[in-house]
Amino acid sequence: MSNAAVLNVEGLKVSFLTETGRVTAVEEVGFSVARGETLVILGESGSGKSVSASVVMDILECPPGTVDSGRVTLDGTDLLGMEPKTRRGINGARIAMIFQDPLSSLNPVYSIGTQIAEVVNVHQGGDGRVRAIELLGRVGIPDPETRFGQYPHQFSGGQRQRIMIAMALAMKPDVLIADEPTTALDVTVQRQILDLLRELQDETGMAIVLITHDLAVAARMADRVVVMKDGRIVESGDLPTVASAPKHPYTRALLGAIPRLEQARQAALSGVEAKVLLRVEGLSKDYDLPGAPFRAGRTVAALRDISFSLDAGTTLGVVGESGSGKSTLARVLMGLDQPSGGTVQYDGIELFDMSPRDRRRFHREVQMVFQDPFGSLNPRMTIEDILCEPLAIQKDILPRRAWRDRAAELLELVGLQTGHLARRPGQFSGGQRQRIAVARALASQPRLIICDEAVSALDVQIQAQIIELLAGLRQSLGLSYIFITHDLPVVRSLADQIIVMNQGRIVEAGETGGLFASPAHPYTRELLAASGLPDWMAEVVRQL
Amino acid sequence: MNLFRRTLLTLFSLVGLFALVFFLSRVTGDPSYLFLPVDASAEARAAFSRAQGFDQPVSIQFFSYLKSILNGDFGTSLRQQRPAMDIALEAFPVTLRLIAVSLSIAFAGALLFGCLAAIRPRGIADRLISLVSLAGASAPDFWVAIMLVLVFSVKLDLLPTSGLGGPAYWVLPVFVLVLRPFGLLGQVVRGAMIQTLSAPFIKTARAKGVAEQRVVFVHALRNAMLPVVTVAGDLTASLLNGAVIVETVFGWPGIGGVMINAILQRDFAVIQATILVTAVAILALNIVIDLAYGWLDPRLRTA
Amino acid sequence: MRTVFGPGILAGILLATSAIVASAQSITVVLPEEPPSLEPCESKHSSVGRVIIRNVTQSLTVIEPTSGALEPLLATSWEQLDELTWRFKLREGVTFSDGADFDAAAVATAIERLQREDIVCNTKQQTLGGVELTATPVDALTLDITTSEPVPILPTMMSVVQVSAPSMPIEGASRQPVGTGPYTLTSWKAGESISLALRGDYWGDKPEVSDATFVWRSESAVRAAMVEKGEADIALVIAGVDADDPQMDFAYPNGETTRMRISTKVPPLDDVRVRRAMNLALDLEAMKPIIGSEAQLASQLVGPAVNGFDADLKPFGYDPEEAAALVKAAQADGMPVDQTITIIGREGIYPGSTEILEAMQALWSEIGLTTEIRTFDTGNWLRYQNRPFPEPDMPNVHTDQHDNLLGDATFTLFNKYHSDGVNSTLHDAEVDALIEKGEPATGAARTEAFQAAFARIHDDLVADVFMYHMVGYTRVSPRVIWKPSVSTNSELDLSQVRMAD
Amino acid sequence: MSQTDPAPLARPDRAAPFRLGRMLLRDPAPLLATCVLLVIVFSAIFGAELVGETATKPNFALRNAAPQFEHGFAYLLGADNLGRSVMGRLVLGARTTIAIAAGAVVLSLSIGGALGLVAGSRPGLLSDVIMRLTDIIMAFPSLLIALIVLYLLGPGIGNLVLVLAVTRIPVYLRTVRAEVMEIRRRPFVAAARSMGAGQGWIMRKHLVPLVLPTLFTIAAVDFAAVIIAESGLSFLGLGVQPPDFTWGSMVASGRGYISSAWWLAALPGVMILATTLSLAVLANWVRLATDPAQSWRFFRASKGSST
Repeated sequence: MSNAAVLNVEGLKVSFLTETGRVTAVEEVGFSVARGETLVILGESGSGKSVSASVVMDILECPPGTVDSGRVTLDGTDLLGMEPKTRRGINGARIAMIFQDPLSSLNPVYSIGTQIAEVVNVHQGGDGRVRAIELLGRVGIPDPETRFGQYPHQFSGGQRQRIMIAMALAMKPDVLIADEPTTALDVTVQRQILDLLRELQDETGMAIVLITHDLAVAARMADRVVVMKDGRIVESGDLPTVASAPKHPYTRALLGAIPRLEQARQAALSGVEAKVLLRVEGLSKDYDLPGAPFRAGRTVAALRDISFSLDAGTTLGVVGESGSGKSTLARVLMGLDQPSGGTVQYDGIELFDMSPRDRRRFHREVQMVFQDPFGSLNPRMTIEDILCEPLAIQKDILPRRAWRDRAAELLELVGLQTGHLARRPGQFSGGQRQRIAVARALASQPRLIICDEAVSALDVQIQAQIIELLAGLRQSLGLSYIFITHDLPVVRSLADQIIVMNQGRIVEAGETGGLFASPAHPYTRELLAASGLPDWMAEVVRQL
Repeated sequence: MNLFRRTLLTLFSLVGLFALVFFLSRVTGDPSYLFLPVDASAEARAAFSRAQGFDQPVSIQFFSYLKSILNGDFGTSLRQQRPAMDIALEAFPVTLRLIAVSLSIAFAGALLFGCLAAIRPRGIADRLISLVSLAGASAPDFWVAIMLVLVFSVKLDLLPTSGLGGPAYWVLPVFVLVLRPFGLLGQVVRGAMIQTLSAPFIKTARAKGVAEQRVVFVHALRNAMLPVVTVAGDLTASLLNGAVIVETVFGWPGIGGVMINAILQRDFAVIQATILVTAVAILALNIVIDLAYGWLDPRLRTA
Repeated sequence: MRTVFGPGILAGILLATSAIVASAQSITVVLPEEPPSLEPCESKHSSVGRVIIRNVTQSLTVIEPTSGALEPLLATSWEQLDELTWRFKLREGVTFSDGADFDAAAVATAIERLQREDIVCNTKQQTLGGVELTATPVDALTLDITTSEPVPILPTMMSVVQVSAPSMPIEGASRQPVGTGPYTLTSWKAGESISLALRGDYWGDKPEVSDATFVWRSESAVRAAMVEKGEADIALVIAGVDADDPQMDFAYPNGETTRMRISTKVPPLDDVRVRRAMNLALDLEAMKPIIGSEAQLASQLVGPAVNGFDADLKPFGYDPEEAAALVKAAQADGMPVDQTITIIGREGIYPGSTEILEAMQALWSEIGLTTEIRTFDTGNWLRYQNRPFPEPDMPNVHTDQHDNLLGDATFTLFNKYHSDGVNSTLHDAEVDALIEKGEPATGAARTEAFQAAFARIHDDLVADVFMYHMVGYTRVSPRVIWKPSVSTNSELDLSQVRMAD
Repeated sequence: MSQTDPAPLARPDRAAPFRLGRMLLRDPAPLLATCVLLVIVFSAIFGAELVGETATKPNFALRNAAPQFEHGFAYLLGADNLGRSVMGRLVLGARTTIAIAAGAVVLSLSIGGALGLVAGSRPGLLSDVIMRLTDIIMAFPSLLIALIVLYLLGPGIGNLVLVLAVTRIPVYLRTVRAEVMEIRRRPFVAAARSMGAGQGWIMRKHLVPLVLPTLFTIAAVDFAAVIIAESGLSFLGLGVQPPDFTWGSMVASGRGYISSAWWLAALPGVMILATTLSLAVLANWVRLATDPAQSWRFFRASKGSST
């Protein structure tokens, strides 16, 4: 294998400057990849996989990062000791990279065409316009001539990642590094992007280094896999071998998380008397888009005629892709947005016609966990302040002197330590922050929690932990959930009822089991097909 | 907000400002003291007020003034005995030229050095640039101006002391006017660039093989421009009627000096005319800045 | 940046240096401010007067600056026909710069123009007071001027009346004066400069300077720098601190006299002991360098060249012990000397004025008087200068500076010290009587009455905090030969300027 | 997510003020800035006790004396145009200077900040009205504002502070508005609303703390502008009047002496500069040090960087 290796990494050690001194982030990391081969680096966030890729791309922030030792070679040429200018000439031309979040990775103020053409321009000179349009067409952007001059925010998430790919492939690189390329995308789109990468690899014969935390993605793509944990490689080999006989405890835990997800629901199903907690009828919501100067705006329907009801103690899964209206639904249900039509009744009281007293009760009893654990916690507040905020807003829930104890109790409930109360969100990982968000939602002793993509951005292992946490709380506290997600395996494990949304409408609704067993709507079927592990892998996992 | 509505609202501001200035400037004292000799009698002053119409209620004065404006007459300067608008329009281009040149230099310099400072916050370049720019921003302008004349014109005999003329005449006044905007803008650029340079798309650009200068000045800078443009707008507005020190020290007959003299002399027609001219410029500038936001950031074009 | 700046600066410097080389006969004068107009009627405004008086327009009579004597200019002689009428003989062969003949009709028109109602005419208001003039041509070169009330010094008054050409419009203030002087206005670039050029057909001796350009800079240091650098030849009025080069800088008594006017009717200032103490407490000799070491201590509001000046009056001197004792004595008699006295100042009334006030405040506090300083802009200061006073019950001393341009104490005494004077805080029957006695009188009687009034004001009443006969400073380039005089504050006679070579 | 976050839980748990304090001790520039500010505050409080008569009593013999050793410690920095010790006056002037500058900056920051907060968080009629008022203030000459206040409200330090504050409002207002419009779209604001938080709560807890660092940076630079503007208003009778004085009025009264005694204006100018610079250095430092994304810049480096 190493003979044909185009990219070779050996003995890499990287450390970071932190408050307490140097901390080693990556140690003794080595891997190689050959032309036409796909190497998957699998690991949770913070395992050092992105750091390694940054070293290869020469985009590590130095300081605070330092490459202490190691070798990175491309076709035998040392990349680390190179003159910065020569080194920069290799990026984009011989090694290219795509990133997790295509929206923030594309420059918002330049048109996408300019950004693609720039690669050609930088490495080859001349106008890259023709090549850019050709590439846009190749990665499946319809009408590339017109869309050449448009800006990143005018594209969907999947299209943006396609644009990133076009940019990366502009100079037909030998190696493509894809850092979590599909994590931020909807399941159906994920699949398309991965297929596109495959196709393009077949066409150009490039090597791909795919970095992911998602076993399903790894299973679809990998020729070989490297598993990283705490900055070290704990396992490597071809995927079926690694999956069927994991040697390292971490690998075993990673594989074990999948069945845990499926089991969570069974544990929670027990007879609670059916009392309707939330009833939604004919709900619709229109948005007015502002017009250009001297022109009128137009109206877009985000929700159309949504009706369902939720019994106390049960969980409703709301499934759909981005743009399906599911987040708007969450905002309307929380009273953050006014609906254009229809009614929402909470505990028999009309939500948008509540007395102030009822409204206060509603805000106490219904809480929300947001999709983005980085954005939904104020970075300048301490964890204690964050957890006490619901109590501080409605001061009659608990006397002030009891707040601190309550906050400590909540932290322990979600598996964190009371010593963390004085910290700020920036000091926690994504999974920990989402636990904090859950703890905050629990502070006011709610009856219903609305989770909007609450686990989508998290690693599979942490997903499983949060889901288990929620399931456990449901049982101990008698909570109800509305669980909004694009990720089918997640709802399958938690929801009693599921509604599937597409373009603002409910296209299918029903019992979880029945819906998974025999999906009626084509869209549901498409969703199901796109998600989850390939069959062979699912089999391997189940047998563990 | 669309342009039509924005312009309409701006017109409201303009009318409001105009009326406010008219009414409030008349509480700042009786011009007869200034326009008559020190020993003029009370009767002479009363006669003067009568002749100038100052004895009428202010609201009546205002409406008759509005009426004459509709006829294109913005009043006559008491002191110079000629149309007030002529005086304002003579002086305005001088100020405009001066601040156009100064702010262009300050803006370009702030962009360049602010970026250099932001590349490595707390590095040597950053500290040096921050020191120089803050020193410039907090130095009293008249002190700097006179010091420059004494050093560069008199001691070193390099530049003319003052007055209008060729490029050499521009050096000192422009330098003084550049100091504060440069200091302030430099700090803003630096702050915004530090944030922008840690954005993910900067990594993308580097991964594309874009040279570092281009990463900083093309990819990052345009993203960091919004707060810079806001502050630059504020600075321009403040200089449009506030470049007085430089104008008077260097003998540039600009509108700031005209306005200050008119205020001190209670030459109401000139106050109104100069404020009208500068206000139109400032309000138009605010609209231009709103438009610039859209040009700089396509995401703001529809929203 | 470099490409823009490097050669740019060099080129600029070359341009600038070459621009300075000018014709040998032309000079540049730098003034403190731009004239608002060049209206002959406004010639008492120093910024106007310095450009036009004697250069563009002339008067029938002139006051010789050094002696204070009245001399003929456009009039060759004059006589008083009766109490109200004066006859002036005009000079022959004089023409206005627009070609019109200078004759009695022209002067009559000019006097009429002076008295119009549409604009504020400083000359009329300030000098003529309420007196109406009627000019009647007798023949081409003889003119009778009749006054509405007796004016014994009409010929002196006529020295401020600038004779404008009949062609000048009656309405509005003129920016294009036409007169009989040796120079005509060639251009006025608003905000930048005013240029005068020598007339070919001037009636008198041809001056040496052929062209004069007036520019203005408000900063004294810049004006001084311009002469030092050769950008200007004469800087009229620079601050004393900037006059540091004995080769170029000339001090001259500028005719101004300063005082602090005391509100003599408000306790504790109605006690003469307190007023005397305030004078004694000031070390005026030591303070002098603040406003100019060449200044003279004053004991009256007019200078030696003015008719009515009393040379026997002596300054009080500096005696803080005596001052403190006087204050104590007043206090013992129940005077509220602990009342705060307001010092009213005006920013920039003369260079160093704020420091002077600060020094006074400190020195008065030494003798046990409490003061507060209130500095105003000119507009606000004037409210406190003129009756009716805004806060009549406020014990105050008020910064004042006075220039008796016409050389006769009547122009000072009435307004400043008479019970009915607009600027007066004094109500003393004896002073009133002396002024009223002097005004209609002539000759020695007039002089004596005025001298007695000044003596009463100074010695008995101590109506003011007497300060200085002020000095002005000019900077004159070695290129030209010219010396300032007492009239320099109001005019710059270009015909007196000689080129050095 | 973030590669610079390799060991999130490894960080010690220390109270923030202590942490900042320790960071400060290790960092010479902001440490120096803090010391300068402490000295100035000390002068402002105890200045009157520290300096004797040399700072207030005229001494005509030493008029405009240059900085020198000959006349003793008090005249080390020379004497002013009435022969008073410049050093003594710098110390004595600190109190009024700081009172006026801090008063004006705090007032404009509060008013501008509050209005900007409202304008940014509630688009609509109110916001429009506020923004148009800002336009008016921006176009209104500050000298006229000063004269109007003088005539309507009379002289006095309070009114002076008011005038200075009014003219500075637009800067704060516009900056806050722009930032608020961005921050209020962030999820944690929606999170707070979903808990039933009202506008006031959101402003107090979520918007203000995030906007403050930017405001402090502007305020630091504004300090100098306010002091210089104050000296410019003295001549209207609105500024401080002797025997009170500020560094600004010291600069202004030294204006006439630039060619003969440059130190009269330069030394108080240096004090203004030192204060502004210290404030700005400290503001920038706090801003970087409390920003989680930038705080690594303060960690002690053991090696040079490499790529």
